[in-house]
Amino acid sequence: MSENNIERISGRATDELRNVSIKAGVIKNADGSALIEFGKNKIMAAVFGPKEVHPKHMMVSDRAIIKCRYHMMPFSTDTRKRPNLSRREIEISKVIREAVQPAIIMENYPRTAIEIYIEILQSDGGSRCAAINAASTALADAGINMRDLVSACAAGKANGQVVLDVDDQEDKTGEADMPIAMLPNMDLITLFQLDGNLSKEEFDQALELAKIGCNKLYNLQKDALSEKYFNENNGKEEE
Amino acid sequence: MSENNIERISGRATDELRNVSIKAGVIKNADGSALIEFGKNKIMAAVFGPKEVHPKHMMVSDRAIIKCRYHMMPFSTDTRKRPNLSRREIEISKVIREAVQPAIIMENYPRTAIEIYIEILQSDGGSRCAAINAASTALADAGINMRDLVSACAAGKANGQVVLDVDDQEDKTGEADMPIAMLPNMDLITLFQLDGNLSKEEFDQALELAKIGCNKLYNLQKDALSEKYFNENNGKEEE
Amino acid sequence: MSENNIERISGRATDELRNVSIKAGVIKNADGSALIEFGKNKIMAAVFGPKEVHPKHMMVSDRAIIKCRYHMMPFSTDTRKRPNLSRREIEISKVIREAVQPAIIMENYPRTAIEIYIEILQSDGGSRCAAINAASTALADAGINMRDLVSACAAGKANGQVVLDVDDQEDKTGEADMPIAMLPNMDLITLFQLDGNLSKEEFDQALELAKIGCNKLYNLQKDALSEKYFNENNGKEEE
Amino acid sequence: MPAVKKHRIVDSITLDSIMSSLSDSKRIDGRGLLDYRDIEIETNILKDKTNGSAKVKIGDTEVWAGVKVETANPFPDTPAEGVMTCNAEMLPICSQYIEPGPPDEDTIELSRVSDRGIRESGMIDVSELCIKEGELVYSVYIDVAVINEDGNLFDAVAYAGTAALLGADMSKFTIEDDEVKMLEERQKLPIKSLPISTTFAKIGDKIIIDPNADEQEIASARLTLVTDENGKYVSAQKGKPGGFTFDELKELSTISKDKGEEIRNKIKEAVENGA
Amino acid sequence: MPAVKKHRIVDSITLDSIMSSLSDSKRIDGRGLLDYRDIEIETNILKDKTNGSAKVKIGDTEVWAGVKVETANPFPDTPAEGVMTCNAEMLPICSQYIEPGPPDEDTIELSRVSDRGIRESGMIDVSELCIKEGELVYSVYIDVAVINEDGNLFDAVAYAGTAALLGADMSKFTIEDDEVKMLEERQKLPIKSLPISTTFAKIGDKIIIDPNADEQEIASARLTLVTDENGKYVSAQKGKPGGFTFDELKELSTISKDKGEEIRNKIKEAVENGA
Amino acid sequence: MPAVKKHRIVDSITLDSIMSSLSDSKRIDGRGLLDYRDIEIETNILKDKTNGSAKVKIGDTEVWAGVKVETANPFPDTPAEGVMTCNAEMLPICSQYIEPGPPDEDTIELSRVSDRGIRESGMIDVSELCIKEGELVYSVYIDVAVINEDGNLFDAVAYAGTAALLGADMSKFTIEDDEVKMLEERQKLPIKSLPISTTFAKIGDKIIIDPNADEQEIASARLTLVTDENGKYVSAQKGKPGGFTFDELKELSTISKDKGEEIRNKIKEAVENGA
Repeated sequence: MSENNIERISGRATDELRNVSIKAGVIKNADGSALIEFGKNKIMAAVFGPKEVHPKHMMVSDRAIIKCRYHMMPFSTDTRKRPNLSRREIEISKVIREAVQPAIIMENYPRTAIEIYIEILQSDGGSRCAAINAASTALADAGINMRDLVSACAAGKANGQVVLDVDDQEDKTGEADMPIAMLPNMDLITLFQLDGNLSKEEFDQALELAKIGCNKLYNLQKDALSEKYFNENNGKEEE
Repeated sequence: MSENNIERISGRATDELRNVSIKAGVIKNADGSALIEFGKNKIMAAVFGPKEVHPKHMMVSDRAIIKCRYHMMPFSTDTRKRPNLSRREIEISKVIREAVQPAIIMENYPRTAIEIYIEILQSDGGSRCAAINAASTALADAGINMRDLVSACAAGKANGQVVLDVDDQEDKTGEADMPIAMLPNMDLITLFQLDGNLSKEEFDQALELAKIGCNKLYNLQKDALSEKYFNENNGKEEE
Repeated sequence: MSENNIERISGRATDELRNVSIKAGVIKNADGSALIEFGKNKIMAAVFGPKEVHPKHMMVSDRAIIKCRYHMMPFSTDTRKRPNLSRREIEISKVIREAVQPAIIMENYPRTAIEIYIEILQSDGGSRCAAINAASTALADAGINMRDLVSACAAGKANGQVVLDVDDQEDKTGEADMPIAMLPNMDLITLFQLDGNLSKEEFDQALELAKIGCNKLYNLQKDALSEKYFNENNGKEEE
Repeated sequence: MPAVKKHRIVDSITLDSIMSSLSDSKRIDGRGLLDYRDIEIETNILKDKTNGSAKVKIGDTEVWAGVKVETANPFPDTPAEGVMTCNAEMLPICSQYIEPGPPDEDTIELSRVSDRGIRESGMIDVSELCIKEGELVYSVYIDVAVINEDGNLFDAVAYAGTAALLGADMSKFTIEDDEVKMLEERQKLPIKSLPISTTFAKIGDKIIIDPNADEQEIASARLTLVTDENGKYVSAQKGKPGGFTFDELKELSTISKDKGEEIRNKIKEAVENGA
Repeated sequence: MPAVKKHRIVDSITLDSIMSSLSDSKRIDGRGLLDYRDIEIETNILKDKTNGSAKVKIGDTEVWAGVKVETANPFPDTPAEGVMTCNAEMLPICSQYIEPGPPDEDTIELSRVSDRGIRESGMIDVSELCIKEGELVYSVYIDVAVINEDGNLFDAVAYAGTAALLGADMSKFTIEDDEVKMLEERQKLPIKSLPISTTFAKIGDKIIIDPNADEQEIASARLTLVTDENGKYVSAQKGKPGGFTFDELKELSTISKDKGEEIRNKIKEAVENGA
Repeated sequence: MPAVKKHRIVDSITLDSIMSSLSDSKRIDGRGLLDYRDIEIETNILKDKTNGSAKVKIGDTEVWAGVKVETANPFPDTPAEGVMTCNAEMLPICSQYIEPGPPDEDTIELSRVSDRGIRESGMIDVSELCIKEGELVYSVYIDVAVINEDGNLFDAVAYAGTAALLGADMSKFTIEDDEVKMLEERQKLPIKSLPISTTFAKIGDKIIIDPNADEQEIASARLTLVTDENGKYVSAQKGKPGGFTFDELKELSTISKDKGEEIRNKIKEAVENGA
């Protein structure tokens, strides 16, 4: 799949991601946190909980409730964004929550809330997928019981060719963008969106490419978590 | 009173209404509902309740509370209306609630709420009166105990002459508009507004005309309710 | 300190206030109230409480909570002010509450709220100081137990000279404004702000001047309270 | 859905005393059914920041009004007309029953009825508020603050708003070579009439004028009628969840005209004194 | 943080009956897994105030759409393009579970997905909505009201919006001597394609099409796929906190195309009847 | 009425330990009363979307600032001046005590004090932010995000904002034949001075500098003093419901100047390293 017909603007192979780095445990006051740099995206996710539910009437007796907010800083975009939550941010908050929730073993935390806060400090194409990777890493960092990590990546079409992880430059002439999130060990796609124009063949091809991308992200997430664990243990030994 | 001095633009007699049709039971999920077409007005009213009161502190121990919202769809007006509730809509919601409430035997439903929702799908002159006719029909359709129906109609002055049910075209050069709502069997006027310019004689004359109009509406409301009842019974007999 | 080098636009001495008058007990429905005229400022303050706390979760078991709102009427400013609370009004509400609170013996009123409402009917320079003088007088008028009155006044710099109570005309070319509030009998400064440009010497000099001003205000507050008490007693004797 | 406001609590002693007075066709404060309380009107009380102002007391009800005249672009559909807005605000200082916050439905009704009373009477000729067609018009803001609440705000707000307008002035402009220039001299607003509001309340089968806060609270229905100098009815609003009969409406409309005439003279006098 | 909406309550009898039907690959209302309910489409139902309108019923779900075409200044970064906005509103008349108020996150998602379905398919050519570059463009508003809620709003809103657009018309303008003039004649909107939405729900391991309100509530995941006349996929949205396997997505994409073709013909027919 | 914020909970062990340290003129973390925690400043950390940026850590407190320079119409009353706005935001990631939502009164105070510190010091010459008088000016936005909260946000936000401004650049324009044209070259912002904020807290009768979150919570009063390069006091704000004596204010003003000088050099150095 990685044999190129047309060269991508960035020089990447069709199944090649932009540069990605993930770091867990970056915010001291949070129960769990992660910083992801994904292309030019710089995104922090923090998890608080399990904690008391406010307001009380939202409490559920047999499981945790999950709250999620995706928020862009005013300086994160090309032209300054107004500080209040836009309709786009509200929708993305919802789809991210629904993408991450199936991985959380909510029944282990009855009558509590688990809060996921995502802050976009610098935005680039694919910020919702980047955010999911950060959020899922932050959940694991918080020690929340999970069935699997949630890994996310977009496939799309640019210059007539189906490619992994469409970037901003490709997006200008891009024909389609299909972000997906999945639980890699459970073959379950929990975020799926599409905007653009794909034939049936391209649709199936994009799905396969996105799967490859998600698996790459999965490994980066695991690395980030084990690196933090290793360092912490290291730190403890040094005491 | 129906002898014309000057012909009305619409050709109507001074005590003649625009075309009116009322249909009860049009919204399946509501406890009661009605659709009124009144001139070009197309208005739906739905009633929910008696039901639990939210928030709790609004509950009254010896009677029901009545909520009412009058709302115009963005496409209902000449130029698109912004979706949020305007001050005008808030005021009309209040005067409609106060017009309808005296007809409801609220003490039969202690500690409950009765909700009236009015949606203006196409607006024309006299929409508040049309809305009251629909709301009152919907209340009866919901089986809420009532002292009387509430029937509403405006009188006004156009081309120097006091007339019933001023329409949009007359309103452009209209000198006064006086919407009223009444409980026809109790001689009680529960909505009364006036904007314009009327002498004492015209004021009294307009009151009389509006009374005639309300009685016509009262019959149309009764017809709508019995038609629904008849059809429903019919349906049952056929089973 | 009152020897002038340069004459002030208003002809006032460096340590001279604008005209000030305070009247207590001006709003019948309030538990305590005061009207202050300070230069062109016309400001009313009203106090309600001790009263029940809403919402309940804000109640504190061993003392009263203090609420404070500083609000400008649309007609109080040079160009009409929009009716909703601006960020400036929210900040001033906070600093006034924090200036007045240390004078209130809150532990005498557990589980209650004391509400202070300040309405700017005509604004001029120094409105936050004028408001504090009115609020403090209204608290005393309401019979709230207090450690001391709170008296407020600004010093500043205009035409190169440190002066008391900078007025609007001076403010246009003013180099600094330093509003302070204090508990005169406790040597405690509870509001302190500065905007402008002061050397260390000017800073200390302005502090001293402001102290003089606060003491003058303190006497005016006491006069207003005793006048109301005297008149009330008078009134009673006449009965 | 607009908030249903917290209601004033009228204790049973007050209630009984209102009812027993009314059964003798008297009021709790000794007034007759159709007597206003004392009305005090003072204009020009906020000279430094407003173009016009007034303070009105009806008994213990007190409101202040300020008029600001600014310039603005006209609305596209009325390029040769100025703009007039009347807004009433319940200040939290006025009563223990008022919480600060966005206006509730009662306050919105009060604002809108006050606004219509001025607008529908043609009190201000908006065509004379045009400075340059399609480009610049006067924008007149009438803001009324309720300082102390003891009933009958509809009348108090109306009197304060109209008195402030009557006493107000505004800049004068001239157009030279297509350019708008402000002149030194000032002018009165283009006032064409003086509408007067009168407000009734129905308690049981009795109808009273100028209800105080307790009477207003227990009334089943309220009626505000606005008349102009020519004895014409220009605006009306029924409030509260009750009603009036046809005969009552006809009778009240007659009373409204007579009472209105008295109050109109009071306002004119106050404006002359304040000038 | 967007409000977490109050959920529909599905009683245990209904739940059991849905589940036992599904275990026989049947629906509670007798449908097969991949059968739509009856779809009724009527256009031109609000002739007096809209440029186009439609009513759509899918079973007991009912929505009304109105199109308004106005003129506006273009956005600075797209001076030669018109503006298109699609907005859905849950009216409180539609269900006991809807409270009036600002749109919750479900309604915002519904609006945005409907908007993208139209936008991404290129249904309207926004470059043909330009009247005068940099100065004046058409602004097309599609507002959709949910009148009665019984599931599958994503499809109902999409069908109503597109049917209203197909039947809509707008003013014609000409430019003479750099001045824009409105002509008497009217024209259709620049419609380039007819995207069709299909919506699936997953309950247990069964996947159904066109879920009703109860089915939708208990489903673990929802999928909306929008296809155009050329069989291309133009928009998609997964909803609810569950997921689909890769194989399921591939299979549903095939079904979506076939069902879409049927429904596209229904809409075309309805628009012809309504014209 | 602005919300009264939920307060940080300081447990009794921490409280005792702060108090007993203070009685020995020590801090809970070993610092002296007038010692700052370690201050780390890094600039140019968000190169791709901002015109200038900085990250500041004071102990465990961390804030990020981004500067955006856009163009805008000037305000009518200042046609030859650009616009500068500084805004601070408490992100919900920064602390368990912060809920997402509109800014509470503490955050509004933080924003406004930061803004005044920059504005009143004349740090930016707004007259040099004019591109074409009456038509086009620069609009400088300084947005500061609180990433982790451990006290003394007033100083952290101020340092991040000023460091981001010092390192920022913006487009250059020229006017040819009355037309504004953007040039290729870029320029620094018109920075005239570097104001430095220092913040004190009073616990019992002890006064400390740079309070951490627990110290700040139990303090009776807070004082922020801003000084410029010439040792002038340009801005001040007392916070919390307590007070200072006259002698304390005079003493703290002297300390503020000396500490400010140290920190000013740190910021200059960081900006040079980041360039």
